[in-house]
Amino acid sequence: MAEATKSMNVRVDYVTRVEGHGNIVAKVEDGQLVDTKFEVTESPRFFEAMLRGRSWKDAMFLVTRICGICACGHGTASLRATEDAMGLEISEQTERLRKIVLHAEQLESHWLHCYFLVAPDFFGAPSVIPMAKTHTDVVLRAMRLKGLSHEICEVLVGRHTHPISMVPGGYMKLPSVRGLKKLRDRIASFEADVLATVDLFATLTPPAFARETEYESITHPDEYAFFQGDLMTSDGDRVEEHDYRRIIHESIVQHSSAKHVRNKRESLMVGALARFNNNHAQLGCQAKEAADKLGLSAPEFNPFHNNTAQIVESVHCYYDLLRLMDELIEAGIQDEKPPLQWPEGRSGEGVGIVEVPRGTLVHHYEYDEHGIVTGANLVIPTNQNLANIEADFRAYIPQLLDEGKSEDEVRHALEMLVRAYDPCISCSTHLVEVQFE
Amino acid sequence: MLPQVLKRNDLAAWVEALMADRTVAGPVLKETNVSDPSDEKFEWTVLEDAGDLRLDYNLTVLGPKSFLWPPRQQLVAYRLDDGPDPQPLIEHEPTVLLGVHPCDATAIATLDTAFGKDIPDPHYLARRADTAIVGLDCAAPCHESSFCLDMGSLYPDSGFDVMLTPMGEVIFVEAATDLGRALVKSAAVRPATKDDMEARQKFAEEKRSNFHYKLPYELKYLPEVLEQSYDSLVWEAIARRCFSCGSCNTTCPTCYCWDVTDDIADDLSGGVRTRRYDSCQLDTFAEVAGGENFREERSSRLRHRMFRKGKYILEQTGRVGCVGCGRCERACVAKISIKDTYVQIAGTR
Amino acid sequence: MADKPTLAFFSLACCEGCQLQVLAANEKLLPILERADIVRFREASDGDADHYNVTFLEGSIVTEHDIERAKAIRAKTDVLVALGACATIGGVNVIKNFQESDDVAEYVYGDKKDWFPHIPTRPLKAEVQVDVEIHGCPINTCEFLEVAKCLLMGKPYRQPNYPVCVPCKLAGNVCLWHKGVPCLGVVTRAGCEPFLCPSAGHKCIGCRGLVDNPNTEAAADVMAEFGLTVEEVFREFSLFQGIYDDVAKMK
Amino acid sequence: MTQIDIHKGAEAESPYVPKMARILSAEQMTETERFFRIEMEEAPLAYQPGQFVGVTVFGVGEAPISICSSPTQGDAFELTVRSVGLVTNKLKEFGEGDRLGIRGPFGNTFPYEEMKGKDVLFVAGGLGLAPTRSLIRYVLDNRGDYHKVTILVGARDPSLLLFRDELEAWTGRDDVETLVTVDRPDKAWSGNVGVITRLFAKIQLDAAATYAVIVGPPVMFKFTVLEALAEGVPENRIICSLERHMKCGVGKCGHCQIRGVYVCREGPVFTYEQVKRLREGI
Ligand SMILES: Cc1cc2nc3c(=O)[nH]c(=O)nc-3n(C[C@H](O)[C@H](O)[C@H](O)COP(=O)(O)OP(=O)(O)OC[C@H]3O[C@@H](n4cnc5c(N)ncnc54)[C@H](O)[C@@H]3O)c2cc1C
Ligand code: SF4
Ligand code: SF4
Ligand code: SF4
Repeated sequence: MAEATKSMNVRVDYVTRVEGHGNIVAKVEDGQLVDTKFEVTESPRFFEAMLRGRSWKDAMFLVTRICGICACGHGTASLRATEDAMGLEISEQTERLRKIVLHAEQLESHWLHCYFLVAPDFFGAPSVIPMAKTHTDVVLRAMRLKGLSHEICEVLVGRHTHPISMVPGGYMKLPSVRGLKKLRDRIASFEADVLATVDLFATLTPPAFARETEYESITHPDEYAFFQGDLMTSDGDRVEEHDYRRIIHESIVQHSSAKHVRNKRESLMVGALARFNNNHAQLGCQAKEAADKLGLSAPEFNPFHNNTAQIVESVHCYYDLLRLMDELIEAGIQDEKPPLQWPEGRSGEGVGIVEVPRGTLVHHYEYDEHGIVTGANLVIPTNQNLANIEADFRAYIPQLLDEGKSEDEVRHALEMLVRAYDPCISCSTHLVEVQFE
Repeated sequence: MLPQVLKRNDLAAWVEALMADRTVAGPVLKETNVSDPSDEKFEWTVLEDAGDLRLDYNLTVLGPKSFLWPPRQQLVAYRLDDGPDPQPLIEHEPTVLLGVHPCDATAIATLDTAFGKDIPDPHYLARRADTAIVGLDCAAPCHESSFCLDMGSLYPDSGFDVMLTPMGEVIFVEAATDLGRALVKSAAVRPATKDDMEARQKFAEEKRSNFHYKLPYELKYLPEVLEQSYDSLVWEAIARRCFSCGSCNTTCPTCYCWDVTDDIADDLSGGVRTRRYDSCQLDTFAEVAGGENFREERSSRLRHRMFRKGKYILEQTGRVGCVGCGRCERACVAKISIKDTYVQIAGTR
Repeated sequence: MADKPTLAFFSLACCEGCQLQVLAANEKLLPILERADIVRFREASDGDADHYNVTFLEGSIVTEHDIERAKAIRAKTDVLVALGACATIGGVNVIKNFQESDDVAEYVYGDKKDWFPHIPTRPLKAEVQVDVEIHGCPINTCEFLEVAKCLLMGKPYRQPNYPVCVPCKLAGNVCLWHKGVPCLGVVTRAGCEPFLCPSAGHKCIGCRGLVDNPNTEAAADVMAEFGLTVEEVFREFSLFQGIYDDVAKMK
Repeated sequence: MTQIDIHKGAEAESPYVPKMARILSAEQMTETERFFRIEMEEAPLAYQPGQFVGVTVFGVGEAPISICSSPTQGDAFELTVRSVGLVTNKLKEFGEGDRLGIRGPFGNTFPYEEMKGKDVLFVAGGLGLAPTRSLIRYVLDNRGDYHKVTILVGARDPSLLLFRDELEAWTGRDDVETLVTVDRPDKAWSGNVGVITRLFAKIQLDAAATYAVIVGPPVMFKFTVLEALAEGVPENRIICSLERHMKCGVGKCGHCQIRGVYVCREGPVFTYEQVKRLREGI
């Protein structure tokens, strides 16, 4: 083993190219890993506390501000929780519109992450900015693709960060069929870019590393689940939405303002790879082809393949988006109005779980009889991954040391690992078990 | 040309024929109200489909004005190097405004005067000259806020090329200008019969009986009534509720004040001087460098608007500055009403 | 290269959506990148420098540590731009100021509440000098580009000082008040076009803060006539505008 | 009712396109005021005393600025600009050879024809000397046409005095009475001290034969007018030049309106009699 790696103190303050603030700490003495942590230093924001006292109409406007990237996902989970509490059934049209927006957000996030944040590592660039000169076509394609999601969100919900039109029970403004047709054609024109993305990432080889863990996601009998479904893990647990706490066990650690989550093992993983491992059979045929091309097959235990799974999902979402658009256009837009009043005298709890780009997101609210939030619990995907990232560190660092990596190389590899998880630390609102009495 | 009639069923074909040669804008359904889906809201927009046109529309937030005088209009383009070479941007395309109510037609005539007098403004006039106006007579007031009868805009003398009067199964078509006569050529019209003429007459009588005067004095006295109220406390009282949000101005079919900004192109290679609607109700409208603001009080701004509409524009152009459409009252969240104000000042000093 | 102005981006407590709006400018960023060097943009890039000509700082101040960071950043930059509602008016983070501070922490972190100390939320200008404000939650990409262009041209950026109703009406929207939905556009600073909330069918929630001379009294009166209780009026205003005395007074 | 020919108007030249001009010389007169001598690149500017132009800094904006020279001085014209905002601050960086856009001239003129054969009293406070100088130079260049000429100039302190060389030259002339005062003297100042109205005590006025041209900030204007009225100058011979927010200069944009009057076309020069009737004038 190289002398230099005998002892090292890897400390990466503010891992770049991730959302929010996180630090990596790894201490190696005499070639042995003695301590490693992924610190989340994001200032605590107390969203659960701030939700208390907000009206059912405004809860979504508050929680979308948890995360600029997953704003539509938070919005959707929030609306589902509120609708659950109100006892509102949404229409098929609303469901399709919501799914389209969720897909658009997956696309934006996955593409942003893979092209802007991960790709520079493979091209040996410090960021996407110099790549604008060296790999102009790649960067321009990335920008085009990213722009597409914005266009979709603009038509459907006003904008991507933070969505405007969607409210409990439906939409304050519906798109026109004419507008949808234009948008559909526009989306269809991006097929070549989507396929080129698969080709590009097929040429990149993720570092060799594997560690099996428990993979958590929602699942639905009829589709590759993003919008709704039971909560499940690869270890065979499956519960319906309201019982999410039977899988998601949260705890507070001092080095992280974001809470850690586990089920039966020491940690679990959520996100694209977890969804792929759990639900791969339901992917569309184009996505399955892409998975073959990218060399991804379930079960996959290399966390670096989370990025590969993201590309596979982007192909799935892209084609599913077209399908949903066609269905909407076919059905025509019905002039449905959302309720403007809270159901008289109703109070109670509601849970909404959706899959956002980084994994399973839970919103759980309690409302009083005036439609005012009295209690809230949010489970953020990134939080669920934190313990798993640390577990990966514990497995990966010794492997790197064995491979004779220098301190700089270790640091870089760990940063890449963190980035592979696509952590969104600004989301880490976090919270403690709140018992609703 | 003698009056003609068009069968309602033939309207769409005519609109399509017009669309072949010109951009056609007209009223269409915008949305229905979230709190009351039977409450339809309309807007003026470029027609994509002749079937979208709604001759039974009542109110729109913005009138047809915005096609002649867009909320944002580029005036001058230049480069940002040593040779700025400023060039005028005057854009226009053959357009038909289809379904202009009498009040809006009157307002267009007022705008024509404002932009055409003294030093003409070709940025407006070029669009105007390329636009045909097809009026649409109304049988009843659009809304309780309208007082078009008082303001003399119910029977416009100009501001249109063709006037349509929908009467049951047929539409009465009267061309008023050469351009109007040319437009009507592509419509499947037939000469009006005696019965049609009688129906037209009946329509006019009914129309007249549906409108009522709302001001306790004639329009010609309005400038004087205003002048006498200049020092009244009424302005202060009304303005207490005013948000200075300018919605009254931005929606008014005769307002034409504007602000100018120099906008730099995204590639920083040039710039464009752009004008956009401004509002005399905004805080900074009359502010000059050094912080001096000649109409600092909400009340003085409110008074200025009411005077301008009822007196100044009339004195400057000889045309009414307010056509009584009621848009400003409807747009105002605080429900400040120009009509009620004009009523109120008659009783105060 | 050395002559190019240097730009940096930092964030404090926020959702980082504002930086995303910067990235959303896509190819429109390229001319700016040609004329300036981005030396620090953690969300997209590695790297740093000792001094910046212009710093865009998003997020609000919610801890003592945030104050230190804001001061350190201020000391390193010529021009400080507050990016987004969290930075300009505290954003939604201000809501917690209306609850007992201890209770807030306990509700979220239970008996471990002391591990995560916090102070009442405040905007940047409460602690450091801010030269330019870009309001909005999130900021509007167009406005960001406008500010960037102005800075590169040596031209002061003048933010709109009129209410959202102006662009709202110019967009031809039917006022939400007339559809039975109270909207804060009447007192909220404009500048969000073309992404106006009312254009997307929903009320203005006030994310750009109040205009300089708002008639908040009229707003409260009109809301009351509309049938809203004082508590409801406060709830509407306090989503974003809790930092203003006019609003805090209502509590 | 005005008859409008839309089609003819549609063909008209846009009044909003600036013409190119070049700065012949520029000089910082005080900390905030900069003086420019400018020449149009194509046809010379045909202007008269009292008019103003729109000055464009491309990419920044436009500001209305009074012409402070007299047409008797040749083809070039002069401006004095106080830096207060977007355009005027940017102009600080402009110097010899730089190019600007110019629109105009706009507005009416001082009634210099009507004033012939009469006494002329100029009262200029601060930046008000800029527009006034246009007429002063005109009158001095046609000295024979006018009777007695008196010039009163005030500034807050000596460092803010504009056109000091010219003030000295005028003071030295026998055919003009020139008095200068400052509110706050510095050590080197040996002249008059106090607000400008105090200078009235030092001059002889034949009020009935006098045109008083008064230009300055609103407060100064208010009190000077009272002084002139007290001396017996008729209201319709007290002449002033008003400043308003302006965007177009051609009576369209609405910003400069005082009641029903567009300052950019019917002004900026008004008699006190007119201003008084407008009520929102000062
Ligand atoms: C007829 C006339 C003659 C003038 N002559 C001179 C002169 O000789 N020398 C001189 O230094 N100044 C003169 N001014 C004043 C000068 O026009 C303003 O100082 C200038 O427009 C400010 O422009 P800016 O872009 O630098 O400032 P901005 O940054 O645009 O504005 C600063 C302030 O001025 C207000 N303002 C904006 N546009 C105008 C405008 N067009 N007119 C007035 N205020 C405005 C703004 O509301 C703001 O409060 C004159 C003004 C008028 C109307
Ligand atoms: S619309 Fe009403 S509140 Fe707004 S400026 Fe006009 S009068 Fe005032
Ligand atoms: S002032 Fe009001 S009523 Fe009169 S024309 Fe304008 S919007 Fe219509
Ligand atoms: S919807 Fe809101 S922003 Fe628009 S006009 Fe009404 S109050 Fe103003």
